[in-house]
Order: sequence, then structure tokens, then C-alpha cells
Amino acid sequence: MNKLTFDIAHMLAGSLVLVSFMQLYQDRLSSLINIFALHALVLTASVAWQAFVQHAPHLYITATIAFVFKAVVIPVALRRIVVKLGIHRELDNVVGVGLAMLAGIGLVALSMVVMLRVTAEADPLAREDLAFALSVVLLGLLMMVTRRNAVSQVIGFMSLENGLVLAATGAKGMPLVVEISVAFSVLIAFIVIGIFLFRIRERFDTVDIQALDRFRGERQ
Amino acid sequence: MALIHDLAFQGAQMLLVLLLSPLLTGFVRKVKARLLRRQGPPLLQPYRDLIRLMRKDVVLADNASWLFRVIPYLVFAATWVAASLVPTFRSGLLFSWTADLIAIIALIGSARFFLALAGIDAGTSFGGIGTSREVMIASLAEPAMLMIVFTLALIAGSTQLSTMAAFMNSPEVGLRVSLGLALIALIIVAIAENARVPVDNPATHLELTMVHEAMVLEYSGRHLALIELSVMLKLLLYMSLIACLFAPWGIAAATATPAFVAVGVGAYAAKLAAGGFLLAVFETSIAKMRVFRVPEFLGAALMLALLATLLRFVSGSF
Amino acid sequence: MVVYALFGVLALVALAPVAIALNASARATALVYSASLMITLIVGTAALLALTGYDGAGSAVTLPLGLPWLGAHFRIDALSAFFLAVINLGGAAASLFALGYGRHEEFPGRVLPFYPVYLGAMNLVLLADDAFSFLVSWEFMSLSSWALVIAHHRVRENLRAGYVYLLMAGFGTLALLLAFGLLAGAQGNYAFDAIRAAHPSTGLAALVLILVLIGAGSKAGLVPLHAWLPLAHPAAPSHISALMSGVMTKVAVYAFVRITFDLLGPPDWWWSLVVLAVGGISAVMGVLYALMQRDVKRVLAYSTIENIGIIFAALGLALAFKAYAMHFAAALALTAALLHVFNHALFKNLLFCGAGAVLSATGERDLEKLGGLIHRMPQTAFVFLIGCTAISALPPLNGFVSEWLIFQAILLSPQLPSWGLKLMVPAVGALLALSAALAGACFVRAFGIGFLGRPRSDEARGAQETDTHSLAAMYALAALCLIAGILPGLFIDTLAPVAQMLTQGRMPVQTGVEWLSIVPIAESRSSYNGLLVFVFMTASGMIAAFAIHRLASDRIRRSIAWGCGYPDPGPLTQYTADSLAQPIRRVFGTLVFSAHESGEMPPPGSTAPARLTVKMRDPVWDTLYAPVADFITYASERLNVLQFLTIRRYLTLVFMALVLLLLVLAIWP
Amino acid sequence: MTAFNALDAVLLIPLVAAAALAVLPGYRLTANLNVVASLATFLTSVSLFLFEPRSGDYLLVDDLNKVFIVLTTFVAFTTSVFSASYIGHEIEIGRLTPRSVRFYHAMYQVLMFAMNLALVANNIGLMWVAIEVATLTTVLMVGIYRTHEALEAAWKYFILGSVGIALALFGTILVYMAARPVIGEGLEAMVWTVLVQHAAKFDPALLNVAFVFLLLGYGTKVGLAPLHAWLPDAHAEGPTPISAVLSGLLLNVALYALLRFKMLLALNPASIAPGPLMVTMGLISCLFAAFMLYRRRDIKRMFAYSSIEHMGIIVFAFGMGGPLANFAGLLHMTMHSLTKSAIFFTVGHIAQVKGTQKIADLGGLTVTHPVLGWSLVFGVVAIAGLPPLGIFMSEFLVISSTFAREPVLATILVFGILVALGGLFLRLNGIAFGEPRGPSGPVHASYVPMFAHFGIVACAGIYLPPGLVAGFENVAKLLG
Repeated sequence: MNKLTFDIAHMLAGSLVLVSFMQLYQDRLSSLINIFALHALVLTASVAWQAFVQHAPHLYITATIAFVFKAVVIPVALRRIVVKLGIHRELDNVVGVGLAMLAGIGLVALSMVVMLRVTAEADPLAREDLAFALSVVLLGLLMMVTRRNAVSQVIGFMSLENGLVLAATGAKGMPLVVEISVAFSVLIAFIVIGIFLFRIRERFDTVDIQALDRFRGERQ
Repeated sequence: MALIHDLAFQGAQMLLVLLLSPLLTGFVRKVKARLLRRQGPPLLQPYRDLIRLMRKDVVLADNASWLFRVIPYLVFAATWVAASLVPTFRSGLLFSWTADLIAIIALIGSARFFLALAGIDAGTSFGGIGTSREVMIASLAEPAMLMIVFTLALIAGSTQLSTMAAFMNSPEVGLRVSLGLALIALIIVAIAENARVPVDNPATHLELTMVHEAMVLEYSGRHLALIELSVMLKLLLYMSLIACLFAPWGIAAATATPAFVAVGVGAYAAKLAAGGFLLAVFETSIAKMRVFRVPEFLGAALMLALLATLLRFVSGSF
Repeated sequence: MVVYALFGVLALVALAPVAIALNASARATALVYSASLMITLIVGTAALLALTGYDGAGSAVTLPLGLPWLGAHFRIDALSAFFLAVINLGGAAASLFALGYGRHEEFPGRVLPFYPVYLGAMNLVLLADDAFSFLVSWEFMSLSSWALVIAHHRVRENLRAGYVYLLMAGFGTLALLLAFGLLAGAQGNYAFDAIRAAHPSTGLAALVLILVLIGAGSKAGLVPLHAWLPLAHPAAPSHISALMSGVMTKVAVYAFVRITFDLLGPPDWWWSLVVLAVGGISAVMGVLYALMQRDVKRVLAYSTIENIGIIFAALGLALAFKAYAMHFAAALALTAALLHVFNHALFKNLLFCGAGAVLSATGERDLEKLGGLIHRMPQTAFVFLIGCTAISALPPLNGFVSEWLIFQAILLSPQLPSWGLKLMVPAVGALLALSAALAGACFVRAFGIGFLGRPRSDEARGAQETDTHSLAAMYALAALCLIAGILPGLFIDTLAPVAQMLTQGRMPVQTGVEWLSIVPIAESRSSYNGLLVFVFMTASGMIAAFAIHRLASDRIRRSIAWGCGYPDPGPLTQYTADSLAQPIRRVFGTLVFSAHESGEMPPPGSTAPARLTVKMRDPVWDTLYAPVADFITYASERLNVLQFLTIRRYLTLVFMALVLLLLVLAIWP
Repeated sequence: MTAFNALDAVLLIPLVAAAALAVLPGYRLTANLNVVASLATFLTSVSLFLFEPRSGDYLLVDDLNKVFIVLTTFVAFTTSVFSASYIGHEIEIGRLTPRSVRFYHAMYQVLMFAMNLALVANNIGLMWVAIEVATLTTVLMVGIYRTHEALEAAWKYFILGSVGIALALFGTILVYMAARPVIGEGLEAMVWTVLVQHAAKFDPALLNVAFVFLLLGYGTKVGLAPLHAWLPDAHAEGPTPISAVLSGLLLNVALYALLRFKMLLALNPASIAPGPLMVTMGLISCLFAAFMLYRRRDIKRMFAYSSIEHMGIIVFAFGMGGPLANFAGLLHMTMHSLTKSAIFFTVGHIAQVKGTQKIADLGGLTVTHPVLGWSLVFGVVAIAGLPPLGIFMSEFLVISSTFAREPVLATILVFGILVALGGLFLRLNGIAFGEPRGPSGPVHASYVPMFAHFGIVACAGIYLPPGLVAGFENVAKLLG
């Protein structure tokens, strides 16, 4: 294991966590979308680096998908939604940024603790990668939980998924990675379409999930 | 031969209690009257009353059912059977094993059960008042009585009256705390059961204060005579019971010679007289209670009897 | 033998589809009830034969049903044969009664299919010889009776009764299930033979006992698990009430006896303490409740609780004796208990049938609206009176015999060495004595207000005597009450194999005793002869009647009742059920039910009626059931918030769960 | 037909049928085709028992999944029969358009395909993909009525489902990571049969983390509290056949996945015991759902909560482990599938006849519609675990076998079951008995599937065929 390759992979994964943190403290939708594009870019770099390190050309496909789809198409689409709905300036944190950051730090610590218990047999690159991936996943989930707006929730979900891709590509020789990333892209497309033109817009005036609550079953 | 002999004694006992009971009632009345410085009716007045009543027409309430007409006979039969099974002057009655003390209590209970029904049958409120109070009194008196029976049965090792009387007569008994408690309880129960002052007043005819008389208010003629006779029998029964359990002196054994039997008869008469006298004295010296004081009075009996039983359970020496 | 019984059960169950197919026509009513009558009679007789000819082994069969690796075990031994006889006798009587009564049924379609199934299920409980078959039949019995309880489902109270019943039945079944779980162990040796062979440890056995007491006790109606019983028993059609009260509670007694005496191995002395206490309290509470009721069927239902209490008290005594290896005394107490089981089945069936006859004649169950029925329904009144006398434990009827035996057993108990029992037994004796006396009061009230006096409503005024089938059933039961009362020795001897099997002891043979007396221990100690008491009473009553009629007077005049000078008041001035119980309510009710009377007197000169209000609280319901119901309401209301969260909050739940689990991992050693 | 073909056919028939249904017009034709395809799949799956099929790197047939496959295809078949008449009525009253019905039928077969694939997959990745496809398909079907409530339910299902998907994937990746050092890189490290052989040597800590993610990911699909939120609404707002399929099948499929991973963990002695986690979640679900039953106003939502409760019991049973409890869990799962889907058939008929699924508007059903009313009573009796029906047997085994080992846990479970019994019957009283409410028109639907299920459930309560028992016992041993 080359020291440099390890360091670069480590650095890329670590910066993905960092970008996740950046996402956490964005309180405006438009800037959040920008940061997410950055998130996707870092992921692309990371995946590409893994493809290079592992000599796994199919991972380049994943990297391409991540770049084209997540760093370009989705942010553009989301920006259009946000502008169209006129909510690009809206603040939608449920808890304060400080609190969210604190929670995020806690989560990262948790994922480190959990992953460092993994015995030394596992290869260190993968281990570190996994800890970072877990952090990204947890931070994405935290984001989904602390945001009220559907767009930011989607972004949370996508960064969660970025964490998954990071983990999958970090797992050396894992089959089906490309398929999985495709499947997830489709999933996200569904969600975005759902918000954008499918039923949510058709039926609800705002994409704020609270508006949906009016139609929860059983409440007369 | 022995069977005929025993049968004769059993028959004698049955007749004796039947014939003696009005006399006892008459005696008590007489003593009471004398204590109040009245002349009082003659001793034989109860007999006359009964005969006169029997000859009279029965006047039935419009609503009285067939049960109302059957009940006097049932009550009389149950009381009589019970009374004839309590040893009076000679133990070892032929049919003494027919019913032990528990069964005798239950027979009296049967009589009361039917009498209480009779109180409701005519459909007046006075019968109801009697019944309702009677069942309340019974609901406390009966368990108290059963507890007394338990105590005595545990001391004597039997519920068979003959055996119990024989045991009580033996030197083994001695003075026991539990016996004393049981005696007091038994007296209280006997007073309540026989509708005597202070629980009830057999002489009253003020409807709101009476219990037993209210139940039988609608009875007349021969029915009333039977009821009255049953009441007298019951008084005799309780006196005999107390005598047989707590003063068993002089009761002739089953194998006794005629002389001993004669002594037994004499002793029995004396005991009845003493009992009647004491009852009369007690009744004249105390006032009738309010109805709702009665439960406390009877509750005391129940507690005493329960205490006696508990003592017996805990140790044989009490 | 057991195979025939199973065929009987099968035939009963097969009647259900027939009833459905016949679509509840009049023909179906006749067919179902007469077929049930025949089958129960046959099975009951067979069981009786099996009991009298019991050879110590019984007959068993294993069918490839139920739990696959276990099969369904069925067996008849002395105990189950006795209970089979009791249950089928009760079933036969109820079926005969229903041949007449069932014709008035408004919704036969909701009764006929379930009735034979219910009978079959009860039989099956007694036949079962492994835990699974037992519980299946047990709960199936509850289920079929539940369907019968809610037969008249449009009455809200019935639905509620059925609901409470089903819940309590489920509760009891689960308690029994846990008990069997303990007995069978983790390996699942569910066959009774295996359970018998494995001796559980003391602590385990104690837990089993408590669970069984809860499981069987809730079905039997022991206080404080009785709450469902007075609701459910009266709600069903009367012949079903008779079965539920008279028969199904006996199945519960069977379950208790089977497990504690047979399966659980040698008892500890303190078990009896629990059973005795519960039994004594049930006896007194049951009858006190009964005294406060107006609905005649509820009176009867509460009285069932009393009698079950008596039975359990006797069983407790038997356990105590058994624990100290006093085999003879244990046999006496057990025989007393089982005899009371039989007796109660007889008179409770009889009384419920009587109540049913009254209900179908007047449409009323409320005592305050009855009265004077003895004139319109003399025969029903007669048999009902016999039932009342029997249940009040009055000689010479059967109720007295079993209570007498119980008292005899109590008198043997000072020999018990343990101090706890020395204090408990007399206390329970006092409770039983109290309950016996109160039962007398209760049935004076039930019969007196219902049948005597003057009618309190037009319905009661227009009542008609009930039909011949119903009367035949009631007369048969009344006759049995009398026979069991005057020839108890016969029945005691029949019970000997059961006592032998469960206590390794037996009572002396009674059939050889002179004059057909019963002598439980020794003649010098105690004896009772119901036959002679009966003969003496009849003879002296007849002689008195004859003598007086011949020698004195036999004339009768009718006149208006003496009203103490007031002109003939209406029937409403009669004593009512409530007022009759008022002294007892004052004495006991203030303590037990926090009964509170408040009078409202109009001012002088006003013509407004005075009003007396009585408030009573049910202590058991208030302290035990209401809090549970409140807790469930509260908890469900609180948790219900979770139905209305936003998606984000649901995600938060997922997130929290994830973090929590990861934390667990992080601190996992 | 050779065995291998049978295995393929189980997957191919639904796939081909889905394609055909997507293009064919006319709801009668498509409905019938749907039935025929489901029947064919079912028959094929039965033939799996007759011929021992060969397992490959991607597909696998063993004792465990045979049980699941047959159950799934059977319920899918009966549901398709029910669905044929149900959907017809929905078109008549205009709740569905012919177009959406075509979509519905195609999706139905896609769902069948996905579930079958999840069950026969010999590859944890493939299994994951299949379960996700099944989830997405049902999302679309839940929202098919396009009412506010239906869309909301579908959306909720979609979002929560997606998160579940993601978590499950992470778990799957971790399992691969754990397996790779032992088995080596590549496909091999995701193949069940290989994983099981080497499970003892995997890194336990990694397996632990993996299991947590899998438990939450697939647990969301199973409907375990507190991950259950999508379940009641999805059941209540979707078409009733889908409610039946969801409760009867999809939950099972997710459970199947969970069981597979549990087996893996059980083989690795150094990893945490999966039992306690499953037991805890099972108990929480059971208790929580039991309390939730009390305040339900919608009949389908009520039975959805009852599904959560039963899933809790099943997970509890598997978590306890041991041959008896595992057997009980399998039996309970089978019986629950059959019973619950039959209840949904009944409820579907009821809702169509009465025009409402609000409990308050239903009443006296045994008077107006005796067959439906008593069927519902039967169903509730069965689902409440009363004898002599199938669920009683499994509850008997679960409780009696665990009480001796873990008295406190068993007591909690018993409490939950009792509370649930109370809740179910409280509502049943109002629906089936009392004064009749609502219209009393005739029922235009086939009772056959309902009766078939109830018949099986009734028989199973007192008699289980030895073949089935032997199969279950084998599987129970496998599950450890």
C-alpha cells in the first residue's frame, strides 16, 4: 500500500465529510445547492481516485455518473425548482446551526468509535474510508432530519447516498457498484421529479412537507 | 328389644319437647309478670291459646299463595325435628346420628328461611319489614352459631350432640377460656334467634319495632298456632342446647337405669326452670335496642365465637 | 371409552353446520337441542359408568392432530370422568330446557350453531391430556360462549359484557399458557404424562400455582377476577347462562384440580393459604354482591361466585391436608369440594332455568318489576323454591350436604401443624359460615321478591306458566337436588376413585352404613342422615296437618291483607328488592361497597315524592379494573400522537434508532 | 420441465406477464391474465418441491426460501383472484380509470417478480436490488388513487422506504467488506452459500455494524416500530389487494432478508448476538402497535397496525431462537400472511359494499351481510390468536417456549397480545355487531380467496401436514 495513495484517498474522503459539515450550516437553499454540487464533485474525485488506485475501470463510470448527474443535472434542476417556487432565499432550519454542528461532530465521533473497533485485519484504507463514509451517511441523515423543506431533504438524502457510494467504491472489488449508483440515481430522479412536476406540485401549494400533513389519514 | 326401648325414648323425647315448650313459655311470661309485680297469665295459658287458635278459622290474605299455607307446617316440622334431636334428660337418642349439631342449626335455619318467605307473601310492607330485619339478624347470628359449634366441636372432638354432652359431663373438660367465650356468644345468639329482648320483643304489636311478629302478621287460626308452637319449641330447644352443652349434669346415659333417667328428668326440669327464670330476669332488666344496634350486638357474638375458635385452633389448652 | 366421548364431541360440533344449513328454522331448534340432549345424556352416562367402574388406569388415545410432534392426547381418568358426568348432566338439562325455551328465541341463528359447539368444547377440555389440546379446547370454549353471550348483540350491555368476557378469557388463557410453559420447560414436553413425570422446583411450582389460580380462577369467577362473570352470564340466553354458571365454572375448577393436584406434584403448605383466602373472600364477596343486585340473573351469577369460593376454600383445605400427608382428611375435603361442584351444577342450572322461564313469561329480569309469580306460574315457583332452598344449604337438600362435609373437614384442621393455617382455617370457616347465612338471605330475597307478594308490573301480572319441556328439565334437576340431598352416601362413594387418585386417601365406604347415613370420619364424631331428616320432616308436617285438620279446624276465609289500618295500598308499597336488602346493606355494604344513602325529603305540605338515593361503588372494579382501563386509554392516547407526525419526525425516529443502536455497538464490550 | 427451469420460470413468468399486461387493453382480459400468470407462478413454485433445483451464483433454492416462495406465490395468486373482482368494482364506481388499471396489473406482476427474485437471490446485492424494486413498485401502487391521502401515504412510504434502502445498502456493503478479506474480492464475497461457509472467520465488529444497518434498513420494510410509519398509511390508502400483498407478502420478504443475515451473524461467535436486538424491536413493535389499535378510525389502518404487532411477535420469536421458537416464528409468519390477507379481502368487500372504510360508519355487519360480517369475526378471532386457528398454535409455541427461558420478556409479549386482543375486539364489536349502519346492498365479489385462506388457517390450527412440519423443522434448525 502506497503511502501517497492512502493519503490522497484519505484526504478526499475527509473532505467529503468536511463538505457535509458545510452543508449543515447553510441556511439558504441556493447556497445549499451549491455546496451540494461541491459535495458531488469531491465524491467524483474520490471515486475516480479509487478507480485509479484499484485499477477498476468500471468505477470511472460511477464517477462520471456522479459528476454528470449529481454535480450538474440535479443542482441545476433543483435551482430551477427553487427559483420557480420562489423559495431560494428561505431559511428552513429546524434546529439552530450550532446545535446541528454539535450533533454532527458527535455523529462523526460515533462513526469513528464504531469503525475503529474493526479489527486490524481490515485494510487501513478501507477502514478509514468506511469511517468517513459512515460519517457522511449519518450527516446526510441528520440533514434530512433537521430540515423542513423538501428540497433540502432531498439534498440530505443525496449526500447520504454519496456516503454510500464512497463506501461502495472504497470496498475493493465490490461488484454491482455501478448498478447500484445507477439505481440510486434513478431513485433520486424519482424524488426530484416527484417534487418538481409530478404530484406534489400538482396537489400541494408548497413543497414544504408540513403542507402534506394536512392530509395525514385519520385526522378529520 | 333394645331398639324398641330406644325408639320409646326417642318418642318420649319428641312428645316431651312438644308438650313442655308451651309450659316453658308460660313460665317465662309468668315470671316476667311477677317481676313487674303483675299477676300474669296462668302457667297453662299458652296451651289454651294454642288450642283456641287451632279451632279458629284461618283468615288468609287475598294474595296469599299455596306456599303461605304450607309454611306453618314446614316451620313446625323443621323446628320439631331439630328440638327432638337435642338430648334433654337422656343422651344416646336413637336418631341422634341423624343430624349433628351443625345439621340442627341448619334445620332451624330452614325454618327461618321459610318463615321469612311467608313474610313477603301477602304483599304488604309490614311482612317485608319483618323479613328484611330477620334475614339481617340471621346473617350474623348463624355464622356466630356455627363458630360456637366449631369451638365446642373442637373441644369435644365431635359435632354429635350425644358425644358432646357426654364429653362435657366428663372431668376432662375443666374451665376453659374458649368455653366461656362460646357460652356468652351462644346466649347472645339464643336471645336473637328467639326474638327476645333486647333484639326483639315478643310481646309488642307496634309494627315498626317488631321483627318476628311482623313476619307472621298475616297468620291466623291454626297456622298461627303452629307458628307460635314452633317459636315455643325453639325457645325450649335453645334452653335444652345450652343445658346439654354447658350444664350437662344429670343427663342419663343411654344405658342408665330408670332411676337415673328419673334423675335426668328432674335435672332437666330444674335446668329449664332456671333458664326460664334467668331469661325473664334478663328481659325485664334491659330495654329493647334500636334495630341497627342489633348488628353490633350480634357482631360481638360473632367475634367472641371466632376468637374462641381461633384459640382452640392455636392451642388445645384454651 | 375416550373414543366414544370424542365421537360425542364430534357429533356436537357437527351439529353446528347442520344448524347453519337449516337456517335457524323451528325444525333446527328442535333438532339441535334434542340431538344435544341425546349426545350429552349418552356421554354423561358413559362417563358415570367409567367413574363407577374406574380401574385406576383410564383410557387414552392419541390423535395425529394438534402440535405435530406431539399429537392430540385424550384421556379419561376418574377426575375427568366425574367432571364429564357433571357437565353432560348440566348440558342435558339445559338442552331439555331449551327444547321449550329455545322456541321463544328471537335470533335462533345466533344461538343454535354455537350451542352444541360450546357443549363439545367443554367436553373436550375434560378429555384433553396435553397442554396444547387443553388450551385449544379451553379457549375454544370461551370463544363459543362469547358468541352466545353476544347473541343479542343489539343490546349495548351485552356487547360490553361479551367484550369484558373475552378479554378476561384471553387473560386467563394466557395465564394458563404461561403456567403450562413453565411446566413443559423450554423443551416443550407438553403431554400431561411428561409434565407429571417432571417435578418442577419449589419456586417454579409456586409460580405455576399462582398462574393457575389466575387462569382457572378468572374463568371460575374468583374474586377479584370475577368482574366479567356477572356481566356475561346474565347476558346470554338463559339456558346458556345455566351452562356458563352451572357447568363452565366447573370446567375451571377441573383445570385447577387437574393442575394443582395432579400435574404439579406434592404441594407446599402455603399454597393452601392462598387458595383458602381467595376462596373465603370470593364466597363472602360473591354473596354480598348478589344481595345488592336487582337483576335476577345477576343475582344468580354472583351467587355462582360465592359457590365457587366455597369450592375453592374446600380445595384449599384439601391442598393443606395433602401437603402434610393427611390423606384421609385431604380426601374428605376434596370429596366435599367435588360434591359441591356437582350440587352447584344442579341447583344453579335449575335456578337459571327458572329465571329463564320467568324471563320468557314476563320479559323481565328486574326483580323490582316481578312479584306474585307463584300464582301465575305455580310449578316454576315450586321448582325455583327447591333450587333456592338447596343453594341456601338447608337440609334436607343437597347444598347442605356438601357444606356440612366442608365444615367437617375444617374441624379436622387443628391437626395441621403450620401456624399460618391454624389462623387461616378458622377465619375461612367464619367466612364460609357468613356466606352460608348471607346466601339464605339472598335467596329469600330472590324468591320472595320475584315470586311472592303482588305483581309489580303488568308483565308480571300477565305471566303464563312455562312450557312442559322447560318444566320437565327443572323438575328433573329439582328431583336430583332432593336425591343428592337425601342419599349423599351414594354420591360420596362414587367420588371415591377421584379422591383416591388425587390424594391417595379415601373416605369410609358410605353405602354400608345403617339407615343410609353418611359418616365422614366416625359415627361418634359426626354423622348426617338426609333421608331421615326428610322423612321426619315430612312425617311430622303431615301428622301435624292431619291432626289439626281432623281434630281442630280446616276452614279458610279470604280477606284483604291487614294494612295496619291503611286502606289497600298499591303493590308498589310492598317491600322491594332494594329495601329488603337495606339492613344488610347498612351492615355490610357501607364497609364493602362504600354504600351511601341520601334522602331527599320535600318540605312539609309539598306533594312531591321523597327520594332515596343509594350510591355504591364496586371496590374491585375501582381498584383493579378501572386503573388498567385508564392506563390503556391513557397510553393509547399518548402513543396515538405517533400516527400524526410529519415525515421529518418519522425520519427523526429512524435516525434516533440508528444512533442508539450504533451507540450500543460503541459501548458493547 | 426441469428443476432449473422451474426456478427461472418463477421469475420469468411474472416478468413476461408484466410486459404483456403493460400493453394489453381491457380490464377483464388483463385481470384474467393476471390471475393466470399468478396461478402459473404458483404452480411452478410448487414444482420446486418436486424437483431439487440447482443453485447458482445468483439464484438459490433451499428449505428456507422454498417455504417463502410457495407462500408468496400462493397468496399472490389468491390476491389476484380477489383483485380481479375488486378492481372491476373500482372501475364501475370510477375510482380507477382503465389506464391506471393497466398500470396496476403490470405493476402487480413486477412486484411478484421482485419479491420472487428477492427470495431466490443467492447474492446479497441482488436481494437488495429486488427488495428495492418491490418497494418502489408498491409505492406506485399505493398512490394509484391519486387522492390527497393516497399521495401523502405514497410519498411518506417513498421517503421512508428510500432511507431504508440506503441503510440496507450500507449494511450490505459492510457485509461485503467483512467477507472480502476471507473470501477474496469479487462476486464470491456476496454469495450467500459462500458467505455462510466462511461466516465464522469474518471480522465481527464489521458484521455488528452491518447488522445494525440491515436491521434498520430491512426492519423499515418489515414495519418494526419505530420504523413503521409508512406502513399504516400505505395499507389504508392503497387499493385493498395491495394492502393484502403488503401485509401478507412484502413484510415477509423483508423479514426473510433479515433472517438470512441473522443466520450469518449466528454463525460468527464473536459478533454480537442478533437475538437481543431483534427481541427488543419485536417487543417494542408488538406493544406499540397493540396500543395504537385502540384509537383507530379506519378499518384498514387498524389491521395495518395489527400487522405491525404480528411482525413484532414474529421477530421476537426469531430473536429468541431455538428450534421451538423458530418453528413458531415460521408458522406464525405463514399463518399471519394467510389470515391477514384474507382479512384484507374481507375488509375490501366491506369497504366496497358500505362505501366507506371508516369504522364509525360501519355497524351490525353480521346483520346486513352475514357472510362478510362473520368472516370478519372469524378473521379477527384468528388474528387475535384465539384457537382453534393457526395463529394460536404459533403463539402457544412462542409463549410457552420462551416463558421458561425469559419469563419477563414473555410476560411483556403476553401483555402486548392481550392489549391487542382488547383493541381488535373493541373495534370488531362496533363493526360486526350492534345496530346496522350503512347500505345493505349485495356483494359483487368472489368469496373464494377469502374462504380458501380461512379454510387453511382453520385446518392448520388443529392439523399440520407432516411434510410441512418437517420442512419447518429443518428451517428452524438452520436458523439456529
